[in-house]
Amino acid sequence: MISAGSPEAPVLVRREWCKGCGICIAMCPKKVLEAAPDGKAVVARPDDCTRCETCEIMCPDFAVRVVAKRAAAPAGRREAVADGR
Amino acid sequence: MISAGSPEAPVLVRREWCKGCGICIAMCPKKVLEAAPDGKAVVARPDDCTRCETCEIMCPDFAVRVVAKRAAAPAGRREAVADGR
Amino acid sequence: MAKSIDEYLRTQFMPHIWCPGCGHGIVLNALLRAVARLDLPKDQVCVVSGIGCASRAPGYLDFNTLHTTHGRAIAFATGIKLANPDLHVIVVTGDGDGAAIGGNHLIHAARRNMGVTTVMFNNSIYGMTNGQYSPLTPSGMFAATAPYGNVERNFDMCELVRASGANYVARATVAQARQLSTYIERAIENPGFAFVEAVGSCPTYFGRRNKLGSSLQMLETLKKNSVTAAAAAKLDPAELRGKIIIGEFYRGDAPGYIELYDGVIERAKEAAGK
Amino acid sequence: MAKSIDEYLRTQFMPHIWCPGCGHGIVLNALLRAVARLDLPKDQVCVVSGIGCASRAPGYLDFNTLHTTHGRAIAFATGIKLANPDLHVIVVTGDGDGAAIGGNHLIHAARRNMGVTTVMFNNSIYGMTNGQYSPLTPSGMFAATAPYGNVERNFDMCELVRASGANYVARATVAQARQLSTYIERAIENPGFAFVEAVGSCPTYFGRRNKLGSSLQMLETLKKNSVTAAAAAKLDPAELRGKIIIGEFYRGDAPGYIELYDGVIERAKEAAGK
Amino acid sequence: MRREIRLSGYGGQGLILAGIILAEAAMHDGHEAVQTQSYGPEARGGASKAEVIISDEPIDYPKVTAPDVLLLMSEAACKRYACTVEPGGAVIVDSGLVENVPSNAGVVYKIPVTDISVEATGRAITANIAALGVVNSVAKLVSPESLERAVAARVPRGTAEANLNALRAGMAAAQEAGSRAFQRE
Amino acid sequence: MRREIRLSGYGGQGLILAGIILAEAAMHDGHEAVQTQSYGPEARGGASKAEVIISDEPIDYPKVTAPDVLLLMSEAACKRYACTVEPGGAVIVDSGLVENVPSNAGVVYKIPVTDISVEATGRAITANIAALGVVNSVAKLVSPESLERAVAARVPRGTAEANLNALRAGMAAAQEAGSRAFQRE
Amino acid sequence: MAGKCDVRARLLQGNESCAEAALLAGVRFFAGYPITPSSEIAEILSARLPQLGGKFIQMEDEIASMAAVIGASLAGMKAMTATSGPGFSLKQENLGFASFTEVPCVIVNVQRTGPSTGLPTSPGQGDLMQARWGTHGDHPVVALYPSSVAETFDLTVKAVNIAETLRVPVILLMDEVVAHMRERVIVPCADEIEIAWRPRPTVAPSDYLPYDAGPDGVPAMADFGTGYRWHVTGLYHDITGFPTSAPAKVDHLVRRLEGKIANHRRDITFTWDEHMDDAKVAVVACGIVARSARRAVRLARGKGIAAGVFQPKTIWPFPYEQIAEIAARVDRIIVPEMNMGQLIGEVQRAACGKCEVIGHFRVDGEPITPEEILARLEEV
Amino acid sequence: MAGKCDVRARLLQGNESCAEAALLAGVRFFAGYPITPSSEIAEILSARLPQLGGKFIQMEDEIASMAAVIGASLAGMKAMTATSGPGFSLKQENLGFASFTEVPCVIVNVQRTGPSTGLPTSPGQGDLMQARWGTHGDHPVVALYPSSVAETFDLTVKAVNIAETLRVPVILLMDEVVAHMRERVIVPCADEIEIAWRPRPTVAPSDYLPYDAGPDGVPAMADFGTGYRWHVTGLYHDITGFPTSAPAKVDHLVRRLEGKIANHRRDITFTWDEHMDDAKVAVVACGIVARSARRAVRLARGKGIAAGVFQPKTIWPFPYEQIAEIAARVDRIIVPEMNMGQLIGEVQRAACGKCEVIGHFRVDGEPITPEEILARLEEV
Ligand SMILES: Cc1ncc(C[n+]2csc(CCOP(=O)(O)OP(=O)(O)O)c2C)c(N)n1
Ligand SMILES: Cc1ncc(C[n+]2csc(CCOP(=O)(O)OP(=O)(O)O)c2C)c(N)n1
Ligand code: SF4
Ligand code: SF4
Ligand code: SF4
Ligand code: SF4
Ligand code: SF4
Ligand code: SF4
Ligand SMILES: [Mg+2]
Ligand SMILES: [Mg+2]
Repeated sequence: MISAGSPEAPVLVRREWCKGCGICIAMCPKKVLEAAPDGKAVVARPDDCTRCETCEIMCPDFAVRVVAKRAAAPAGRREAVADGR
Repeated sequence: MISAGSPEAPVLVRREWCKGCGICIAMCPKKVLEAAPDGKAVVARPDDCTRCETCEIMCPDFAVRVVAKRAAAPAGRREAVADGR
Repeated sequence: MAKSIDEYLRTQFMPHIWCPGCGHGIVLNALLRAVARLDLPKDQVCVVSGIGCASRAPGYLDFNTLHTTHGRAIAFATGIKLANPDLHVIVVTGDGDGAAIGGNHLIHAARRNMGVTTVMFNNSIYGMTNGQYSPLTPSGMFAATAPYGNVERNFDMCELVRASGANYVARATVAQARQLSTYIERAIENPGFAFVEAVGSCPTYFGRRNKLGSSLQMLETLKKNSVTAAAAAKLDPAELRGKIIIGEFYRGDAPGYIELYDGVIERAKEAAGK
Repeated sequence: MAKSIDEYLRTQFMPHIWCPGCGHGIVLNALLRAVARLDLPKDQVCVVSGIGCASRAPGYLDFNTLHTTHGRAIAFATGIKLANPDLHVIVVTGDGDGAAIGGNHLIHAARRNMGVTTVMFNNSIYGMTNGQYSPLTPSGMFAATAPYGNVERNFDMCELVRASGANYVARATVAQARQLSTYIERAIENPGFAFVEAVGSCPTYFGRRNKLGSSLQMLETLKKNSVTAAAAAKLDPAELRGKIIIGEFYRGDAPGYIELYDGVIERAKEAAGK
Repeated sequence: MRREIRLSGYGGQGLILAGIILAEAAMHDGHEAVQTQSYGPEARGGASKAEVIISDEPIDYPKVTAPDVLLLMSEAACKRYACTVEPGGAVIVDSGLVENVPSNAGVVYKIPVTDISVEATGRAITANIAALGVVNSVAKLVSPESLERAVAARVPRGTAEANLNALRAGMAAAQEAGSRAFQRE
Repeated sequence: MRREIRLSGYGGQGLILAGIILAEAAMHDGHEAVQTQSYGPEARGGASKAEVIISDEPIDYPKVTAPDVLLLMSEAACKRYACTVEPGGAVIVDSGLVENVPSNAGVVYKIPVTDISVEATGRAITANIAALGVVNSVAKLVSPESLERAVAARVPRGTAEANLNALRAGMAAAQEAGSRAFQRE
Repeated sequence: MAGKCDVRARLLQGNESCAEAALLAGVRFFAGYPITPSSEIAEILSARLPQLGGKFIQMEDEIASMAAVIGASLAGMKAMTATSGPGFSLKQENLGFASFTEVPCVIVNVQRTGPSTGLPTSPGQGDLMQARWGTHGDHPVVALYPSSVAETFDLTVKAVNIAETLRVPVILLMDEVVAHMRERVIVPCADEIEIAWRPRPTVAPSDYLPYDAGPDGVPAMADFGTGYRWHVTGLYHDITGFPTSAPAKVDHLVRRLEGKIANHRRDITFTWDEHMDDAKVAVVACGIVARSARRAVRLARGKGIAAGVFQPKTIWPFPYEQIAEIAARVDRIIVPEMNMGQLIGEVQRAACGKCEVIGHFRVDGEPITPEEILARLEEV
Repeated sequence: MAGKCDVRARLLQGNESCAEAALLAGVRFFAGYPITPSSEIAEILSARLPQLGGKFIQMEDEIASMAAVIGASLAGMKAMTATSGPGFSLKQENLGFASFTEVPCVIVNVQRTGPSTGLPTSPGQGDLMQARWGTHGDHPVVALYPSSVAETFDLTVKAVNIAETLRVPVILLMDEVVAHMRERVIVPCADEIEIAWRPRPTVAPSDYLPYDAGPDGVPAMADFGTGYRWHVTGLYHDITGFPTSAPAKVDHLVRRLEGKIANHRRDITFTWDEHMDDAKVAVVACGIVARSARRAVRLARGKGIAAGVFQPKTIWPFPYEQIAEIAARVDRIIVPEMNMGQLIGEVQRAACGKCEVIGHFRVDGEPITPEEILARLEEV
């Protein structure tokens, strides 16, 4: 397992699964991701990544994984919710 | 047509249709109706009838007709409603 | 009211098959009085039903009448209304027919605001098949398939149909037969989908199995348990338990599907360059 | 959260068949994260679907999975839950599958408070069959069978399911994927019938025909149009037109059918003198 | 020997239960027995009919066509079924409910079955069992022991005593009536 | 004579429309023609295939088995269909999209169809019609007049001009390529 | 070919051909629920019907669609629905209602392969027997089965006409291949084709007996709203239309319903054949397979085999007489089908041992090729 | 006969016999929707199942009932539903799903007469062919048909066992007359009857291939929740259970499904006959009609007519071989049915011209009497 804070690969994109929809690229608050010529996502600025997981959560193709954050996050934590009631 | 207010037959019971449920008998506010030995309704006290139509409205078998009241009532009149809103 | 409802009956088939004291007769009576007050031409009235005791009603009515398959009356009625919008299409259905197997057609007709009036003869049971529980059988009651008491909860049909989009929604029991008739009248007048729940009784199965007494006693219980919507608003849930809330719950004037589809025809003809 | 959702995927079948940018993937992602947070054993999860693009989800999930007939998933799920109450039974359905042909099973499961979680992947269209309108397609939108604009109105599914008796009712769009996931988590935890409407997108059919832009643009439109229930309460109907109200609409704790049926078993055994 | 029994009257008289009891008694006696009944969507509170076939060999066709024994417990039943009885068969009418005597029966027993029931148990509701007593006495279908056993097993809990009384009252009445039975030529 | 044409690529390239146009042109010429296409629940944005059979006699079996003319407009299509061509048949590849040359074709035309379309109309979306021009020039399936008529009738309103330009550009490119076609032994 | 109207060759898809033919035949109502491979019929009619003042509605499911179609027909519109296997299964109960109450309508079933969901976009012929026996109880149906886009046009018009003339639901069975392919159709002018309507009552409303049929077995039908107030029920009914359980009346109804189809058997049996005059081996096939059979037979003749092909375009009632006649003079009948053997059962019944009957069943989702059939023809 | 358990003669109604037998055979789940003349089965099981810890649920319709039954079976309970014609029509789509995905279950259809609503309380045999062909696409079914209350008990147990052993939906067709009449049944003890369960996987979950069958064609089935996580789909699937459209795999699946029934044909074909050894005329009849046939044959023998009776208790697969064998040695087969002729088609196919086949159809809602059949036997 890659240790938390490892600078090399905060985010992994599985190219075979990625369909190049561009959602992760547009949604990343830090502009970490970019589109390759075939439209698929590539990690362009790994250092800027805050491991917010937005890319992973928003990818319709399960193609993005934010690594090493799981060990760091408290187990069983609820996702943040702006409750709509 | 029997004229309004005719004392002889304010209410008619069709014996062949009546199933003797007793609803009209119980519901008549004036106790105009009574049960025959076979349970079917008979007009026992015609003079007391106010032509309120309750018996006709409540009979599940279309067996009671309050006669001569139709000419008297204004055409198209709404039935009284205790509005439930 | 100039008309006797006798003229709407196919009197040759009377007495009808319903049991002595069956609430269905009172509901049908109310329905016919509504038609009489509206003075609808018989040729322009079409009554459609599914299968069940309630659904036997059309056979006794001198209109265009259709006794279909179990649960499907509203879908048949939809086709009739679309093909001949001049007809007043009235669906007569039971709580099994309309709320169990036919529930989907009901909510979709309400959603589409299809110009059909639906009167649900709710006797809280499947009468025709000898007393199994229905989706409107209250919890705890006994039925042929609920020998240990019903653990299902009943729909509030009026809420359900309103949530589906109906244009007119009302409920009365047979103990308020005049009110019921007026609601049906207003339902028929509504251009969209209109729904009236008529709470009645099945003395033969529901009454007998639950020891509710004669049809007359059941009628009195209905009366006693009825609460107007206005009064109900002031009661808390515990006080409302076992009560039947009666009244008009919604009376809207959204355009019906038929009118909206006229717009489609217009746009289509335009697009076709006619 | 210790688990990666990868372990719930049958990765050998990836990439999945959904179109690029299809909202269904985001919903499924949210669902799996909910399962991961709850740390449910895979053997105890059963995912059931009908037919449609959304209903293809189970094939990709390493649970007990069942891809049934169009519209019937909830009815199959009911049998599964009754036969093995220890299973967490989750129904994945589309707006066509669950709201059109399957509408009746949905409202009845809600009425019974059957212990099944239903997630409706609402893309406002029949995706699998190339873009006909669904009961959740808003009025005026175009579809393969609404070439002149849809004249039907859409259900408010949350209102409908709540009116039917569901124990948990919530809605979020894929633009609120975290919130969506939390709602699904709470739905799974609920002992009764729980319903989450996940408003997503079908860029291929709904988007293209209505000129709504790329999947990304559709996502942004969803975000822009979302209004929380609290905020919505302060807006008037005109302001709410075209908006999607998100939030938890109901969170109840009425006993589920399974628990109530345990009571039946008890009473039955007693009656049998055991 | 195949014997066909038809019990007819109106709904609510309990004739179907009577038929079941008769068939069950026949079974206890080691006979073959089939009990059937008429249904109809319109049979609400209306006509009711229960039929039993008792035989020493397997019963093939299970429907009664021409009964050897016919019980009539209502005017309507009488109108409808009186002429169905096998020539020479026995007809038992509840003389308290039926006025007209059927015309083509072999022997007609006019017995006020319901009155006998009321006398024996205080209630009309046991008339079906009283009728059973009559029928069995007249036609000698099953052993009294088996009949009593079947009655006790099939009637609602707590009513066995009353029903057995009705049964016996029916048997007694039949024996008495036997001598007075109206035999047609 | 029966001629089988397969147009393959990916969804969105408009190959089905191209197939329809070709078949319609053949019909205008008085030929029998059948157009079919492949479906699949999973054919979303994925592979796409349109097939046309043109014949002088009634067409019985309407499916293409071994095409005489094969258009390949994607790598995936190339992998899947390249080897299906009838020995000696003609293969046209969009050389801007496909790198590998299929191995068993008679003649292979490598033509940058999409680029030609962009050149002619400024848009890649007319590549299907440009391809049609190429295919027809290479294989001489229908008359250019009928083809133009069918194009004009079937393309979306307002795009006839652009599409006809694409068609002509395709035809021109094919003529030129004809001389360079790579003929296998 | 020129004339007052647009008679012309059009390249139509099979589903399109069906939709256009229905319109020409006077269909003005369609209720349906989308399903591959039939959806185009609904889509085309959703655009075309309102142009002609007709009505299209997408119902909540197939059951409702079938119901709405019957309702519309009762109210006087020629009505149709289209579906595929799963939807066809769902329509069965109401299809039986239409059959029993004699409400004219057309049900298109574009078959796909497999039971259950199967392969929605692959061809199969698995619903032949279901078309006959899918609903409970004895009931008459008519089913037609085209093998080309042009035949689809023709048989759709015939389906509408038969439905109206005989007051019977008519099933148009189609193959996915035909539904989705495009071919030339010579679309006739409205006044060139015969258009039938249900027989109308000629008596006054007070004398109208809605189920009192003349010798041809088809009673006159009044549309709802035209002054003839009658009753329609799925219960057994007598000539008045009201329920009955009288055995004689029940019997009469069932036999009349069967009889009205039998009476008109000749008028509604459409077949096609080639090289049958001197054939020693016959291929009996329907739908798309008939085309492969035709090719195979031509190829076989080229090889000197005395083969012939017989295509029932009317599947139900099945042309037993014709097959019996064929069986009497050939040595062998080959029945190629895209199923595990359905048509063959009827062929066997008809052949009644008079010749060998051999099935060739393909169930892999691919159409049967001429070569396969030829191979069977070449077997001794 | 006395022993450790309550073996005893009981006077049971046909529906009651079916319900009690199902319980004895291990059925612990019932989902249904009431319909005459089957409702008693649901009513009895609503009382009896919870006594045994089982589950009863009344669903919103028949479609849902069938679905719930399949779901419960997948989750490991032996499951059953009961209905009549209209409900049977509605169940067809999901019945096909059960057949295709090989989920064991029993569907009781207590037939009433007529298509559509017909006569709900009158007997008819109109659903024989529907039982075979009611759902779309090629699919295997097994259908059993008792003629008495005791046979109902026996065949219900067999139905449950066959469903489990072959992983197939088994249809129990009943006649209204049998369902509603009371007769003696010798109810066996639980340990006296054979009780079968679906074959279970013997491999580890990781090696489990849910549709990989051995030579007998029946794959092992793991219940949901037992650690074998597998996928069930109504799409064509390969041995892994996941969708495929590969022609070879599609073909393999369809043929295996047909084959698994064919393989076990002998084990699941139950018949009864009398006086067939030297018969010159045979009566082939099922259900309640078989009883009249038996009487008629006995009466005929009394008159010196060499008659015999053959009753298929297994209707599907139809006992073609036996009938063919009979046809080869009798002059005539009479097929009395309470419909317009359904069984007769199969008899004709099987007889294949080897003897005369004559139908006797009664469709007035009344059962066929021995006298009617005797009259046919007396015809030359
Ligand atoms: C498809 C189908 N399923 C079931 C039935 C049996 N059935 C007839 S009426 C009925 C229920 C009737 O209940 P309800 O609609 O409440 O009418 P009621 O008899 O109480 O007036 C049922 C289940 C049927 N006829 N058709
Ligand atoms: C009984 C039946 N009717 C129709 C269909 C065809 N069909 C398959 S999926 C579908 C609709 C899918 O829409 P939805 O549920 O919204 O799912 P989506 O594809 O949009 O995710 C339809 C109509 C079918 N498979 N079965
Ligand atoms: S985790 Fe957040 S910051 Fe890092 S790449 Fe993903 S979206 Fe961008
Ligand atoms: S969201 Fe997923 S599929 Fe889309 S571009 Fe990013 S990684 Fe690729
Ligand atoms: S009209 Fe009124 S007063 Fe007269 S009998 Fe009827 S209920 Fe009584
Ligand atoms: S209410 Fe009607 S049926 Fe009842 S007793 Fe009175 S008249 Fe007779
Ligand atoms: S069974 Fe019940 S609902 Fe039916 S007629 Fe009798 S009382 Fe009315
Ligand atoms: S068609 Fe629509 S719903 Fe289906 S996968 Fe594509 S985008 Fe998603
Ligand atoms: Mg009811
Ligand atoms: Mg959708």
